[in-house]
Amino acid sequence: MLTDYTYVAYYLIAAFVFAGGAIGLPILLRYFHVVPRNPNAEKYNIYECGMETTGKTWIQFNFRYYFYALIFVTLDVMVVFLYPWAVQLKQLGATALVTILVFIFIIAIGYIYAWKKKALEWN
Amino acid sequence: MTVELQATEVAAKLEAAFPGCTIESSGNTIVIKDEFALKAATFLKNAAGLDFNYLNFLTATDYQTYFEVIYDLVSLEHNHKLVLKIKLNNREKPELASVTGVWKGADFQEREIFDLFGINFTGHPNLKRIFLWEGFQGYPLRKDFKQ
Amino acid sequence: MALKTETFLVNAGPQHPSTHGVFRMRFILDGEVIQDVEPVFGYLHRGIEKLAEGLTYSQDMVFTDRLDYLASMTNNQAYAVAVEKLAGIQVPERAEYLRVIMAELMRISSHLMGVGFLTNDIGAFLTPLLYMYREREKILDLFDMVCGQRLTYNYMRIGGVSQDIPEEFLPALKKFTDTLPRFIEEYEQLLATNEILLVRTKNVGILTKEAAINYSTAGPVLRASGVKWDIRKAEPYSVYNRFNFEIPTATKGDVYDRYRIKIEEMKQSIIIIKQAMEQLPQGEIQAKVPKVLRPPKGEAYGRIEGPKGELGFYLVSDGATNPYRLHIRPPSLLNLTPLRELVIGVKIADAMAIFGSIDICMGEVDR
Amino acid sequence: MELNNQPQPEVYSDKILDKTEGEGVEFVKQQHQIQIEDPDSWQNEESNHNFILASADALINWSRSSSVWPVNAGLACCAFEMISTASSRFDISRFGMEIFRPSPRQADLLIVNGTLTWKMAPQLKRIYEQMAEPKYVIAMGSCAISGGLFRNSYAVVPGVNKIIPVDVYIPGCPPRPEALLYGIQMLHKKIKKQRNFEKRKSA
Repeated sequence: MLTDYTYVAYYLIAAFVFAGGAIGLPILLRYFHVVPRNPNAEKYNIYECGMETTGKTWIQFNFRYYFYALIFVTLDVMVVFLYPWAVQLKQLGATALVTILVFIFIIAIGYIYAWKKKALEWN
Repeated sequence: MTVELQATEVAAKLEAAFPGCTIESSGNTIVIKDEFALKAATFLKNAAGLDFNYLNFLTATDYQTYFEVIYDLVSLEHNHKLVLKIKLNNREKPELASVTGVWKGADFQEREIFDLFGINFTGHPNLKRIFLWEGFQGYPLRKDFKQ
Repeated sequence: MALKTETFLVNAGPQHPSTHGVFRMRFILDGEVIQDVEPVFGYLHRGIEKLAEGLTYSQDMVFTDRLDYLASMTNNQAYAVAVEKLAGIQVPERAEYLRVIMAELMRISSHLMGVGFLTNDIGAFLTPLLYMYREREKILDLFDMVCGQRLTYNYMRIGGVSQDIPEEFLPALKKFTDTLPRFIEEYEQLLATNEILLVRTKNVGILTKEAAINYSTAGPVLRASGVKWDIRKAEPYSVYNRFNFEIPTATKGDVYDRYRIKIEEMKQSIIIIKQAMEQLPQGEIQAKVPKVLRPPKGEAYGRIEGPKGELGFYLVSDGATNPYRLHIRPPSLLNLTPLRELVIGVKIADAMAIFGSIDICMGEVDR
Repeated sequence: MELNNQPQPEVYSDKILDKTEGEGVEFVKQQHQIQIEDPDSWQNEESNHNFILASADALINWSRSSSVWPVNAGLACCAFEMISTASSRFDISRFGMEIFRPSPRQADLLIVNGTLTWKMAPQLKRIYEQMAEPKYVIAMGSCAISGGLFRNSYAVVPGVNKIIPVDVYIPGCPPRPEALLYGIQMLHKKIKKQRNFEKRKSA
């Protein structure tokens, strides 16, 4: 049984080789002076259309952005759980359908609650 | 066809409203004293037959002994036009009332005149250099500007 | 319970993809809603009005090409009209007609760029712009045929035009004016019923009629707010009173109306060019103007209807060969005066669409 | 010349930031009066003797020169000739350059097109500094080369090479798109002569 999936190991190796190359190559090229190194203060400054940045950026944003992020995460996680179910729809039969519907219903309650509490209002 | 309003009639109306305000009027230009600037501007904008509601452009010229500020006024309904001039003899600290209250279009043009001529517009909401940077010495469009 | 939020300052600075040149807006933002904006000019201020006082009248014609570098022909025409009014020169018929043809071609090209960069700012990056460039290249070929330059033509002289048109110009112009309406139809299908464009431009940046007049805006911005004011009809200069064409106006004054006005004006320009081609008389193309022009003492204000609005030159002459004072009425700078009122309380993306619809050219704003 | 006491401006106008910007411009104006000599050092060096390094050089230079990405920084009239070159007729994408990066971080080439004024000089210098190495500069148009038509104006930098080192100069006002394409080919020739495996200040 297990041998059917050996090709997954090759993908794993390829992934590591690629990651190693992506990180190692610039370091290697920098060592061989192919990538020139010319640090100066202006280069490490923040780019803002050619101007110096003013004011601080760690500020208190409006809360509605955070609301949206929360609701998105809940629905996204739900979708992640639907994928394996959707792939094996035929073999799992009706019982899996009922459980999934219960699962969706629970998340829908939270979504409708947030909706009614005007979390999605974008004034 | 844009009618060039006869300056003499308009000067007569202006004299009626503010005696002693016009210095001379010829062709389609009226020259008024600088302390009547704001009053004349509001009068010309709201007067019944005139209603100059459109400030076409606003500029200044340096005639070595005095500055001259030129208002080119147009009325869009009656399609007639008039040129209002004001002479500023004080060269060290030229000062004039700002007309941004009457025509908001004068905002940037007055800042440009302040930037290039150094004429101060009292009552302008945001009077500072528009084209040149803050530390620039002198006013370029004056005739005695050294490079 | 509204939580206290802080604002932060962002520069839509001189080097920015959608500021049509080196223009800077200092935004104070609360999240993405703009609380306040301060336009900063001067990054292209070359002091043309000071330099122009040092050169003679015919030499200053060269500066006018660099003012609104998207519409050099109409700059030349405005300066020529002003100096001819000052010096009292009568321009021959054929030169007037050539000037009208070139000015209307320039208006089409400038509106193409206006609409192209507006759709660029809204989000359709480069696709409509490349369509518009295809037409503009045809117009630039026509100008290349006439005066050998693509952008800064220096084609018009005081008292006439520098060169006569070659024979192959009229057939090429005829072919262009026949095919352009079909291409404008193509843009209509591409843009006019496009859902995204409608949602992004309808009811955005509304400039009321009184505000448009009070802020002394001109051109498409003023006509989009419902004011029927076009110098070609209000004070017909050159031979514009011999053509019949309408002035397209709209009522609401939002970004969509300004876009619509530009498309309609392109169609009107084609009608004018067609009429001008038929009535094009023969004759010489340059009036008798002394080599060293010394206009009489005095002042004059000549104005034309440029693509961006009323472009005028205020000239004061003290009898010398160079102008004592040359002031340019910048339609782009005056169209920008209501920017602050239009943009406060709007999201950044809409602010860029509003700014794009006003269609400025930095050479004319900063002079 | 003290300012008059105008009413509390409800219009937002940041005088402190303007003052600091003004000082920046004055500082750059004092600093940058002399020409920065063009980075041509690698023109007359002969290529690497070692066979492996020479072919590695050729490969690296070929890959660098065939996809130079310009910064989307248009100053004035020449900007529209640059955009005409980037549009479908003169097609700069034949050289792998049609992607005009808005931010200097992702660009290799800064085409200075148009008149550089003293107020814009510190900003342009900052854009040049913030570009990633190896970076190249094309001075397009006579305004960038020597201030051109507006050379003796009070607000124009007489030549961009007073502010940043320039690799290729393209004369013309504005230069036709074909001239810009020829300038780009000259830049490619210049990049192909670069030597990569030595330790030295930036190319």
